[in-house]
Amino acid sequence: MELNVQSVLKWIEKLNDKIQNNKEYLTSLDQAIGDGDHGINMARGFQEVINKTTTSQYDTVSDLTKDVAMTLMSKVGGASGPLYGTAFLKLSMSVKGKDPVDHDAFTAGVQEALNGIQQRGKANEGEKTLVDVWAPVLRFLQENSEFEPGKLEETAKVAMESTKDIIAIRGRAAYLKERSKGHLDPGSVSSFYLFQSLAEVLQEGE
Amino acid sequence: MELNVQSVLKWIEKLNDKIQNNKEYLTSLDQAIGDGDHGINMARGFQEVINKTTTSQYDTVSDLTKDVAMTLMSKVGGASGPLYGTAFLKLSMSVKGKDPVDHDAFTAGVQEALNGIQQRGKANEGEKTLVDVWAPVLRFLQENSEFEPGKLEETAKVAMESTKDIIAIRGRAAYLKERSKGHLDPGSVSSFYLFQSLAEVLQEGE
Amino acid sequence: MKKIMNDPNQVVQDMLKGFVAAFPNDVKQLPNTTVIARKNAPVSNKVGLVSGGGSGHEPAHAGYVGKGMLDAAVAGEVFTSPTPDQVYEAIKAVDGGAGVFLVIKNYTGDVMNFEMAAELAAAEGIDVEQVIVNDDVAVEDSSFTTGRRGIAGTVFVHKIAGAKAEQGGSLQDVKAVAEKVVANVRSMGMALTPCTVPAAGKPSFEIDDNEMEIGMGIHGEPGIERKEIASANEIAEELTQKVLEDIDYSGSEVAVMVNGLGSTPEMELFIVNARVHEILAEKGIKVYKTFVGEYMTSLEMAGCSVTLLKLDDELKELLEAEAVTPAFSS
Amino acid sequence: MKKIMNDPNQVVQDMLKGFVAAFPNDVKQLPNTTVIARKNAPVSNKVGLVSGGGSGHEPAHAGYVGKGMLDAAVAGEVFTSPTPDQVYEAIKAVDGGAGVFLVIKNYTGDVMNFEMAAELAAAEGIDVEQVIVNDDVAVEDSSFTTGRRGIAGTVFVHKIAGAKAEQGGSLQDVKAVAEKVVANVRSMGMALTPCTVPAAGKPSFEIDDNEMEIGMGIHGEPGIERKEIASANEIAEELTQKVLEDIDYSGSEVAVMVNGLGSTPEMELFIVNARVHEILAEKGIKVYKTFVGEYMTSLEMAGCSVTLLKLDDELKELLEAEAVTPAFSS
Ligand SMILES: Nc1ncnc2c1ncn2[C@@H]1O[C@H](COP(=O)(O)OP(=O)(O)O)[C@@H](O)[C@H]1O
Ligand SMILES: Nc1ncnc2c1ncn2[C@@H]1O[C@H](COP(=O)(O)OP(=O)(O)O)[C@@H](O)[C@H]1O
Ligand SMILES: [Mg+2]
Ligand SMILES: [Mg+2]
Ligand SMILES: [Mg+2]
Ligand SMILES: [Mg+2]
Repeated sequence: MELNVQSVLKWIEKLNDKIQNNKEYLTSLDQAIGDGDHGINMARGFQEVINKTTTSQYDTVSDLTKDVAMTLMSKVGGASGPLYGTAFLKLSMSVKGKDPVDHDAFTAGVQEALNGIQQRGKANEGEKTLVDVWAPVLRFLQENSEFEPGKLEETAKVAMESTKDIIAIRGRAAYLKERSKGHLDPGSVSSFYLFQSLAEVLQEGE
Repeated sequence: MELNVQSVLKWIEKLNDKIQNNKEYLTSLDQAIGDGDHGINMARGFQEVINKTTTSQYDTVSDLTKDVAMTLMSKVGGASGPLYGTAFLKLSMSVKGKDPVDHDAFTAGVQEALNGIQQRGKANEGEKTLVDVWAPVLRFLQENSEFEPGKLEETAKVAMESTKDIIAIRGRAAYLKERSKGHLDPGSVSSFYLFQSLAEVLQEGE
Repeated sequence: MKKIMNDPNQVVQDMLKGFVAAFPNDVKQLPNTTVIARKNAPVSNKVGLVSGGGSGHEPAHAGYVGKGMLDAAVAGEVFTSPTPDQVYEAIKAVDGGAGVFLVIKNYTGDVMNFEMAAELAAAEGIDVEQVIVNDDVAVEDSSFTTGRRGIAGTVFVHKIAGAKAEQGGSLQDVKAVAEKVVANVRSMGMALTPCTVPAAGKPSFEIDDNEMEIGMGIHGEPGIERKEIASANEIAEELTQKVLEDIDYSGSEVAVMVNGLGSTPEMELFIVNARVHEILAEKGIKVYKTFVGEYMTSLEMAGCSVTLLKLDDELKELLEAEAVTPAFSS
Repeated sequence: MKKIMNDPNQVVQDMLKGFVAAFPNDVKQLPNTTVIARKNAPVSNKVGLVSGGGSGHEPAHAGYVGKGMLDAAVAGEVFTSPTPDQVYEAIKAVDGGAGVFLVIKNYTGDVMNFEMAAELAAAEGIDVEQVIVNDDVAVEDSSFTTGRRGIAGTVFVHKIAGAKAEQGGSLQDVKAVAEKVVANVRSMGMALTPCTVPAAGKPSFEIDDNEMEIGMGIHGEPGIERKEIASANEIAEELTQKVLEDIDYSGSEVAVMVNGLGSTPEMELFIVNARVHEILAEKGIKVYKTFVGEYMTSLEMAGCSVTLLKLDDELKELLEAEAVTPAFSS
């Protein structure tokens, strides 16, 4: 399957639904080891994304994801705003002129997105940040020539769950050191929703 | 029976015991319709009175009650400090040269004390202040030629309890208007302890 | 009760120690008293201003000691008026020969203790005058009762009477302008939570999670009405409306004070202020100056009060005059 | 959650409206932004100072906008760093031709958003420099992690860098002195209660009635240790000790800040201050100036922080220099 404007719009919609439905859950995760705003931040940002994308016309996935990026950048704030904003911006730049976006083009886009996240946030894998979801997902995409949505979602899920046992090195949770152990990383959970939504769109499209 | 330095010392001691034991009760009464410090104020003041009287020598009831007055005046503050201070000061002045103080001299002293309280506080009977205990007690003393401690205590008690139904006109409780009804006046309760202690001393001395 | 303190019976002394430690070049504590005075007190030939009351209203009253405001502040125990001997020490310490002016909030205890001190001072030949501040419109104005309480409006009395004294006004001048402020200042408060007197150890009252108390005093005294918690706009409207009903502000210029009672975030005070300004604009009342913050608190109570002072040219000039104190600068 | 507000999602906009209403002659809100700037911004040929961060820390940051301190403050959502476009608007608005200096507290979000704004500004040819404030010794100082947080010490950076800019210092001068402050300022905080982000509606953490949290941040982030609540003296000792261990203050002069986190009565802050001064006296550290009050809060959290800034002659002079802002005057 390949991604076009229509399927990416569906992806964003599904993601927004998950975020709105889990706003309080994400916030409570952030209360445990952060400052208790991750759900609020993501819900505010993706609501604005939907407001924007449902009232605009897009010719390419690149245009659409760029609008997503700019909206997140200017409406989320905090740590997650620049990170998700950067991720979508890099994805947008990478898939420019590649419509419809096939598996390899998308994988290259995720590679760029992760690079962007890591440049901004200076986090490596294993530091209890959303990198811990993006990196395994990227590896999974690279290791396969098809999307394989079921396995993609499973990879993201396992990766998200694995953040529970990590002692945080980056982000606010790092202040807690050992006490951060035993709690999921909020940003990894929202990133899991992102890939879960993608998997659902891919599944439906198959 | 007549009151001498010894019996007035006992009076003050008994009164202090009651105040210390009922500090929280007095404070809770004041929390309901005032600012929640009457027990604290009275306990602080009478503790200082005891510290003073137990380390001093007195020749006359007047000297002793003057020291009580001065200590209350400088250690209690609030509304009750000047009022009880004035009461003991006027009592002291009235019983000067009258040792031992007999029923009539004491009654005259209470009359002066009540005048002092009313001059300072500008309260009349029926306004939910300690005047509502002092005035009936004074009438009782005036109407009898002996102390009659049992009836004295009973008079003070009935007077104290009667403050429950009054709508306050003076003191902080007045801010509550109708809502002050149904609560005892804290200062009337401490004044009841004062006359109850006196009655106990008189009883023991008989 | 969660408080940062040592002995609950020593909070006032401990606080004063920390206060003097913070401003050693500006203030002094009179030995063996709870009086904070200007370092240079008495100021010769200047009317000395003394205010005070129970503690727990910080920055009132010591925070207002300094040039252009008070010469001394007397601290009582928490929520308990100071005793006459303490007030008397303050009067003596600030008497620079031009007399001493007492700013008294209208509470039975404050009035009695300050008046007894004034009698002691008068007996020593010190000229003493006073004003009784009673700005709280939550309480009925009546000569048959204790009457209205003094709350946040007291800060404007400190500021304006203090400026008058600093400019060399006579004791009568200071009294006249203080009375003008009292005649033109009105306040009304509300609370969301009670507060706990350290020595009492438990909250002054109980209130449900969805309730607020309208007409709250600054001593944890219950207010006049308990009702369901309203929006900031509705609260601003209710408080401002009650104040506006009391004297005629129409066509006038005012100073506004939105005062926090202790634990209300400044954010919430500004939200209230936004609506207060809208209301005043709707009524054609011009705002000359606004004060938002904690000026007259009630320990850690959550809530706020709104104060309006109707200004004329004299009051404006005195409000603008220089003041240099720990809690108020202009 | 008991708050005086209208819509929990509008608290920042409502607050800014009330803020500008309070100080209309001194500040302005940049249209369609959450930026508060000096009324006269940009000041020609003066380095423009921009600070900011999540809201909920009032009076930080807008309260420090004014002569001798900030040129603009950018308000994010509650506890959420503002977005790059907002910071960029602030930079453009205060650029008077001498460049713009950013004061950034060391949080991942703040650093990323401000740096993205700086990149946008640089692309437009505006000279931008920055300092990252990281005074919180509760957090380990490490280049492998996010590192220390910026807390109340940030106010000293505003004050001193602001004074340098006001005196006509170049962008490099301002940067140098800001870095000197950062090198010499350390803080440590503690909390007795959590706080509630309006849009979250429930407290940031739970804590028992007999417990306190040591090393608390200013965003309701849990601290480093939970233990039984101690006396004010012990709390003062623990906080001051941790600060003193971090850099060598011996024989030096310091500025002290005892900062309230939101709902701690000033009384308690002064009680802490009393012991802080005793400790410093015991160690032969001279206190040059003391600040007690709410300078960098965390909504309605109860607790306090202690900050020590080691001074030299330059820092002393800049600390004393004139500042006229809603929340800070000197
Ligand atoms: N340096 C970083 N690199 C990558 N992700 C990070 C970094 N710092 C934080 N994050 C992610 O951001 C999430 C927190 O986002 P959010 O709560 O919205 O922002 P903030 O921490 O500013 O309140 C964390 O759970 C983590 O996944
Ligand atoms: N004007 C008054 N005349 C007589 N008694 C008064 C008056 N005002 C108050 N009181 C008494 O003082 C008591 C309150 O004392 P206290 O709580 O110690 O002082 P405060 O009211 O200043 O906190 C009231 O219960 C009442 O009995
Ligand atoms: Mg967060
Ligand atoms: Mg009382
Ligand atoms: Mg009292
Ligand atoms: Mg945040």
